[in-house]
Amino acid sequence: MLNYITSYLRSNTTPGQAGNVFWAFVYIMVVFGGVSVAVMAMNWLERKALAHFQIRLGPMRVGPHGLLQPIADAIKLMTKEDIIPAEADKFVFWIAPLIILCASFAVYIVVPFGPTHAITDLNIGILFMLGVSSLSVLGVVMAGWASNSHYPLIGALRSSAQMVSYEVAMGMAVVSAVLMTSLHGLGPYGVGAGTSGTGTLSMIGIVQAQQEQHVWFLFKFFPLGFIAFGIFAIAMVAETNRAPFDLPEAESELTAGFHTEYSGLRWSLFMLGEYAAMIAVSSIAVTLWLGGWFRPFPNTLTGETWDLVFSLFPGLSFLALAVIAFVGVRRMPKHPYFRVQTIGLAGFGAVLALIGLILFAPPVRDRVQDIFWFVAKVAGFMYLYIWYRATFPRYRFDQLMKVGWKVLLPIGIGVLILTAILGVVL
Amino acid sequence: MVSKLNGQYGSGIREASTYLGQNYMVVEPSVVSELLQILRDREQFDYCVDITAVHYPEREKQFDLLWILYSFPRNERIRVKIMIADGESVPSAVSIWATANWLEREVYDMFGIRFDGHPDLKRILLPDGWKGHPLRKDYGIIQQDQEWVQANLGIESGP
Amino acid sequence: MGAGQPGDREWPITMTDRTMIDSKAIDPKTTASKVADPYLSHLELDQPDKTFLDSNELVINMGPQHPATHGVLRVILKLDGEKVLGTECVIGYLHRGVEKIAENRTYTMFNPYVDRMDYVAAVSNGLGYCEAVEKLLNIEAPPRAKYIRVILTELNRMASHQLWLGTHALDIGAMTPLFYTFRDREEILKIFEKYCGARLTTHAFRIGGCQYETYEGFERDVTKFLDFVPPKIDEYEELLTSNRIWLERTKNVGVISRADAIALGVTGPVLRASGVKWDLRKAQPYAAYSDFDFEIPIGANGDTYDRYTVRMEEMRQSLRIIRQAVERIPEGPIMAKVPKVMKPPVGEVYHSIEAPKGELGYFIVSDGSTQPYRVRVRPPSFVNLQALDVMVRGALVADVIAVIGTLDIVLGEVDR
Amino acid sequence: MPQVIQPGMQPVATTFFFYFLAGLTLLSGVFVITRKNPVHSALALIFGLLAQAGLYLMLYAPFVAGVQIILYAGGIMVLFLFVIMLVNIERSQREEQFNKQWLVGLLAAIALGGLFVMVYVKGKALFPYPIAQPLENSNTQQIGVMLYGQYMFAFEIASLLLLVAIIGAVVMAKKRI
Repeated sequence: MLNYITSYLRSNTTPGQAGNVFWAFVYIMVVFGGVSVAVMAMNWLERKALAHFQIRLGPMRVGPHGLLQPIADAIKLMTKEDIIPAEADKFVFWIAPLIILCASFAVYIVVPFGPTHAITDLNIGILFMLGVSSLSVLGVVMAGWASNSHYPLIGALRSSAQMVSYEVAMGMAVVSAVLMTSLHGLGPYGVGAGTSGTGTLSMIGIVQAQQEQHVWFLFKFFPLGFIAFGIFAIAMVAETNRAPFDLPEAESELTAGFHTEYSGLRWSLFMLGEYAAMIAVSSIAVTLWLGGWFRPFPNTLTGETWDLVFSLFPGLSFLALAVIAFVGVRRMPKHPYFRVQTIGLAGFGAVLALIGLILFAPPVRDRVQDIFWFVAKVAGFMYLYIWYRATFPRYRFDQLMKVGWKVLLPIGIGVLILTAILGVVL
Repeated sequence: MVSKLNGQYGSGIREASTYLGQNYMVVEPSVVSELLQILRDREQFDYCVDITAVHYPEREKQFDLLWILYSFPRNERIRVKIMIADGESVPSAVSIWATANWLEREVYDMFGIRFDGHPDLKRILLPDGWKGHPLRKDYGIIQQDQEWVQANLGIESGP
Repeated sequence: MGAGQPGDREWPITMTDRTMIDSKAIDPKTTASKVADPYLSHLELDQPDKTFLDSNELVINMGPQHPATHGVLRVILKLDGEKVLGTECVIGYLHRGVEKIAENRTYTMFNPYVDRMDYVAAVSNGLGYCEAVEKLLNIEAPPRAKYIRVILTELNRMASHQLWLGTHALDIGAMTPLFYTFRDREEILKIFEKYCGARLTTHAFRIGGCQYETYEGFERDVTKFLDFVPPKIDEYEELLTSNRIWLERTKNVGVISRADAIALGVTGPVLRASGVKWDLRKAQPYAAYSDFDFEIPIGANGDTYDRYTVRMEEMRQSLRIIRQAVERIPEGPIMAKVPKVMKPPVGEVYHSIEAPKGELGYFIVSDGSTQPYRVRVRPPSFVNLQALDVMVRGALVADVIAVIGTLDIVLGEVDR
Repeated sequence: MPQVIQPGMQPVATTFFFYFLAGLTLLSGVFVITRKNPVHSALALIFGLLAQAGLYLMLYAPFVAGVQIILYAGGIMVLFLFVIMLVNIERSQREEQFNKQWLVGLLAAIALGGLFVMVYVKGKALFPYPIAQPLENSNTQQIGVMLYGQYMFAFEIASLLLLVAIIGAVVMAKKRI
């Protein structure tokens, strides 16, 4: 038994590939727990960042700088009365949020946080991701229909139409990236790296292809990779129903869109699903175009010194966060009322500093590096999401469709064709 | 202008004068529809500012009904006033100025003056089933339709 | 779509027919008036047409509790999918009988009530009422009072437009301008508070002039504000004016032609955006407006974007007026000789001013007693709201929101 | 890169998963035809399709499984639901189902059952290999090679047909383009 557990640590694959059920279970727990925590952190960060964009303070009361706000919210939502409208279709109403949640969490099965840090590496990884994330449309449609009310129905119709149409453009961009895995720029069956001309759909394979070709796909066949990435970056915002494409939940028109009739825990499941989906599509973008878990310049800045420098980043970033927390402690009002908050913030800073110090330890350092760089890139996208929300007005529905079908799709097809031609010609 | 119109309608226009620099004319209800049309078409009073009424319960013809008009080209205002009795109806001006729609509805709501040919003459500010017309002088300031309030709001209220 | 066209009746699906007709109708280039004759602002809800897939047209109640109706406005929307086939406004939820109250109060006592109508532009309401009664009494406020009135009214116009901009942008989905405009509106409210102790329902003016002399440092505060605000207006414009999404959401949306606007009695920035260069401050100057030099901004297309640009420019012109007024404010009394007990002679008077939302008129009938016999308020929001149906027919649901925002209605004034 | 199946990589609890997925498929199939509410039917159909995708995975055909999810469960079923949602549900619930067609249905069921029995009796002669060749890693590529090599013509014809269908749909939906 013990052997079964330890044998995986010596192997060099993902638990899914190794067929190790124990470690697969551990990974699943860690990833899902991590995503849930990330969603909560994202919730807090969004409220704070948005508030500062808008010259407000955001949550300040629950915990120092509102740090405990997500927890308070979670408790509130869980204890809130769970209302099911009398005329609703109870079963469908009940199952809709679960479908969304399952769809957006199941995607994480193939997300590669590192060469071995994925639950499994499916041969059809990217296809699986797109397919499963598209299932959340079903949840949206069902939620809107089951509520048996006008606004949710319109919201659901909008949402499904939007998600289905942007999936097409998204698919074009993804295919062009997948195509790049087989094109070394050295002819159709170019020499250079391990595999022959066949590409791969596997998430880990795609990242490795970027390393083998010594280029992020973002910069490959410049500007083709860049355009494809741009299409994906727009489509993924629309796919997750976020501003400026947040029509399904446009509160000024449809009150809250497809989840108008939901409340309490069920509503929070929608939110959880939405944020999880945001993180998931961002990880697709990072994997396909931004070199996945690789640190910047893995091929040019080589050597032990550079390795060391880059491996210090995780610890340093946590220390920086700790410093910010301590600065916050210094700036806390010196009044007995604020004593608990000040101590809390100091404790939080201390925890961050401790994590930072642990991350400096060589064995930990080597193991978490990949995860750190992956998460850092995803975090960049998360910030973009918040930024969009603070800056842009909302599209109208027909304009949204126009952008999807008349702008993104033709460009996507064009990029795909050009990528194929360029790959063969060069 | 007034003399021109006077020639045309003779007895239709009873009085036309200026008070505090503001022009107004009092006309017979029978000619008002035609007159308003002419004011818009020929005299360029293209903007109907307001339609309102005043209630004089002691008079035989209880209501003053007023059209306040403005002309963009002439930069001039004029008030056209008619006097009508309770229950008398007036031709609607909706086909002359589209804006008259809601204004006439409000006059109907507040005074109970009916407009013939109005496309949708119903209460506008008060609820549909309300009884009484509050801006009439015989309607008290704290008076309300208690029946309606009780039926629709379920509260005891009013004097 | 002529009946003579062959094949027209082969398709019993009526939705496509309607699409073609309406897309023509919303074309801003068509010069024909959209106002039906007679103009209908109500829906025949009894006979829902059959449409595609046998599903009835959707009738949605937007409001009275809806985040984007700016109060308790209820709009009944008849929809074909997302397309608006017609609207009907149901108003009166905020009706307080202001006109009836007026008949039971003295002239002075009624003065504070008018602030409660358009509560975001209370100063303008007060100005209109005071000037109307002054006209009836045949007195005139002294020049210094007139200048103070102009300064405060224009500040209030700024505040009203800022509030409009924030909420309008929020309706269209841009959250951030709301907070920026509220931050800057706060400065205006501070000046109001320092001047008369109230921020919103100011009751700043009295019949015959002003109650309060300007406080110590009033000019300094206003000048400071004048220097503070232009970059902020640029900031709003930076966020919106050339934002692609903003342009797409507002250009050619809620178009109202010049003729329609006049026929519907629309006034204020909405009328000016349709290309009518008409502003009561210029056309029939009141207070001290004839002393100042300012422009009337107008739009060309009468769409939502034009109304936005017109209001933005109006803010700048307001600043210009305030600057001139602060520089030239004369010394002297602030109150005319007004009898203690006001008994205007028998007669009637109509006086109107250019409120931030349009022509705000007061028609006052006096029977010679201390109480007005009748006060009629001509509310700009009420009349402008009537144009909603013309502006949104054939548009999408999202446009209804944009148009309600751009009409800049205040339900307190619509319902009175 | 054909990969040798290592002892450690043997699939776990194959029999259990097969019966589980097969049972799920059957059950949801039954639900599809017995539910009166079309949305519930569609929901059951989705579960059936997902279970089928699982069966494909067990056959070492991940690409087919992925396409099953992305096209059937994700794409087509959404359109199904879209249409169903707009239909007046209450009326369709009131209607008698299969009112005149139960005889035809019975005949079809008997024929299909006969086919199954025949296959079961003939059994092993029809399928000489006990299990499919575990070609997990090159399976996807093989499909690609097949579609764009051997069956290119058929593939292109099929896509042309789809194009015709799309144009037809557009023409039918819109009188004037």
